[in-house]
Amino acid sequence: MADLLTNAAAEQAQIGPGGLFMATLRRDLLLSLRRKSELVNPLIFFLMVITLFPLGVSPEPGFLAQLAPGALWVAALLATLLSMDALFRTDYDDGSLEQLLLSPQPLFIVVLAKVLAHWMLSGLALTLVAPVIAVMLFLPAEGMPGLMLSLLIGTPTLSLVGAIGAALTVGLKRGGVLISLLVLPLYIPVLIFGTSAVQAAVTGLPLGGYLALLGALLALGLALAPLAIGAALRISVSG
Amino acid sequence: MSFNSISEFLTMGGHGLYVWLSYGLGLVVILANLIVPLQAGKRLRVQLTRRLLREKQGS
Amino acid sequence: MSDKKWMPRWFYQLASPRWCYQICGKLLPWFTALALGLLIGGTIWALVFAPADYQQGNSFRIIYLHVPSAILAQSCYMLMAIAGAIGLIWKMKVADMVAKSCAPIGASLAVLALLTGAIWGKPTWGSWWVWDARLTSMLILFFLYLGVMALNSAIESESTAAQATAVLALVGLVNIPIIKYSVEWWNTLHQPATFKLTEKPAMPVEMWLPLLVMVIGFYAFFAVTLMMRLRNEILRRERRAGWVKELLLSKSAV
Amino acid sequence: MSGPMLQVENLFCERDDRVLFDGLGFSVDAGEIVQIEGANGSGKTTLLRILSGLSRNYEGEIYWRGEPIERVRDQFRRELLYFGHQPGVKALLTPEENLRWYCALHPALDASRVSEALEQVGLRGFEDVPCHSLSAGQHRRVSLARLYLSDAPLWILDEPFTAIDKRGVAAKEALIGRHIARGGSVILTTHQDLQGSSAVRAINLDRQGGT
Repeated sequence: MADLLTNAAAEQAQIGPGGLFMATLRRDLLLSLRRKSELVNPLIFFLMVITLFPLGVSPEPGFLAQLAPGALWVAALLATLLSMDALFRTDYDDGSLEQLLLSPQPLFIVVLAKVLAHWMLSGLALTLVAPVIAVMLFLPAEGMPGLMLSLLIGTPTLSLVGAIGAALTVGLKRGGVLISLLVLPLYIPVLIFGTSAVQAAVTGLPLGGYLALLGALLALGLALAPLAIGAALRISVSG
Repeated sequence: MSFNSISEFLTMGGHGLYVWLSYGLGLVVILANLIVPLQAGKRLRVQLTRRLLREKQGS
Repeated sequence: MSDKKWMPRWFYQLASPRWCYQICGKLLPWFTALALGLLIGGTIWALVFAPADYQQGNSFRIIYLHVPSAILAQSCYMLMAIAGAIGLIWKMKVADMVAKSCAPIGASLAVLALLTGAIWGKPTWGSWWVWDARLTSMLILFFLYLGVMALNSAIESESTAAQATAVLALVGLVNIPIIKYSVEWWNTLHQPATFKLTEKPAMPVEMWLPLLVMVIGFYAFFAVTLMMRLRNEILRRERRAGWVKELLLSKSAV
Repeated sequence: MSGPMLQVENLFCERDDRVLFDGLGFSVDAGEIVQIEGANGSGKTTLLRILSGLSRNYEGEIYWRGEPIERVRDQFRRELLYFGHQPGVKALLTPEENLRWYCALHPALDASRVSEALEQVGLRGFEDVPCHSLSAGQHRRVSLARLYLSDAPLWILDEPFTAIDKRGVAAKEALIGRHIARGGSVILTTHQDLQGSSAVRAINLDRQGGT
């Protein structure tokens, strides 16, 4: 009788925080892979938004090339935003989120793992298909490294900040539109530096400074966003 | 005093429209910020009092 | 709540909605008189006595509304975030109510700053809107206010709404300097600043003194409207407390 | 003997303008079953969520082994098993994957006992079937398997017997009995009467509400 009372507390941790991080990453990736539509939706959305620009503005190559950096970044931003709502919603609906919050492990580890999984299937995937779509917008070849690098460093910040919005609205039945309202103003610095990096690359200017700024934003996001996400999740579930 | 006549003051050297429009808007915002909470407060008091009296009668 | 002992007495008292309601009631007339005096005096000074700008002429007089409202819109956001944080950390109800009362005031001041900026832009730049760094970041500040208000009204439970809003306001607070910096930097990149709205080299005393009066007047006015909203909010949230019932019944009996 | 495991003092909670309970106080000792009773909407689930630490919208004090619960939150989470309204089972994952992730969340659990636990709830052979193709009862049992895995002294169970057949209920009650015998405690809500357990103490929330 006595051993049960002390056992659980005294027992050495068998799966440490690192193990939890990997387990959560694996789980979230697996979940997305089993629901294929969710996997490709951001990519299709990205492609469709890009298609709208020539149709809506002008198909003239010179003009499109000028428009390309901004259009690509805005489309990537919207595609990320679109997939954000699902990040915690299914976990909230089936009660997994409650179990997650009751874990004795540090919350930011699970949160970081979930955001990383989200980024791999949105931001990283967008980065990989971006060159193909950039060609359709006649972005000069010199701009490609800038585009890829800025997306690679910038999109994780979008996922991190977006996750704050997702965590704040997870308790609401209709959170989708609200997330955009909360998160879009916060995306502006990433958009500005990301677009600037691509433009700098196109015109042959050094782009290290822009990438450094994007990196600084990412570092800040990595340090602070998990705290905000964790607090927001506890608040949303508590309500 | 930087104006010599009333009409000069009103036209603001050709910028009258902009200046008076701005100050009009300023007045609107300030008044709105006073009237809205005032009205809301009145409505709230009436509503709460009514409810309180109802509860009193009910019990 | 057991480790409250180290806090100063006034902080502890501030946590009591009843005390707060009463002190606001006592302060309101004073602040109203102060705000009215400063705003009316400042406006007359600004419109009649301050000299016209040698470049912009009389349209320059818009500065006496534009700058105070812009400053207040930012201060108000800061107060909202700090009050939200206090409410979040110490579970202090009054702080939550302050934060909630701040949002609509700040949003209206941001609107005023935007509108006066746009109106001022017409004679200065020749168009109603220019993507000037200050106007752009004020627009984003306005969006942040909208987000805070939308979130607050979307969540039904009041304490949850207050906490969630506080987190969002804090995230916004961290972001405001970043947004400001990035927008300013973006602006200088895109259009070399030829003619900024508010940055004047060395404004003469007779120009900035009325501006100072207007800024202080706006702060006093902000205190007035905040206290009015706060008192409403206290009554609404504390409607089941004994003192509120007494207060309402004593008023209705008269 | 040491004091009670969980102690609640002067608990106050309101929802939607309604006081659910005010001045609620009770304690839970080792080896005890506490059943929360009350009509629908009396705040049973809310109380369990407050006790488990999910909901923070309350006033009053909760002590875990004599310490205020905010101070020993991590310790408390290590010693708690919470079974909520939603089973916390991912429909797209197999029972085994679900339980393995649960083990990752609770480092004290032995992940090698997952298949054993699944066998005990009668899900042997379903290890690699995604949960969405299981029946409602089986779905629920995936979550119940956590009870077999867990060594946590305190169990908080919200309606653990819904969607389970008679035999399952009996097995479940036996499990609870064994947990009690080992010195654990259980706080639960249920529409069914617990049979054969002598140490059940009831707390009725209907008499608590102020309005």
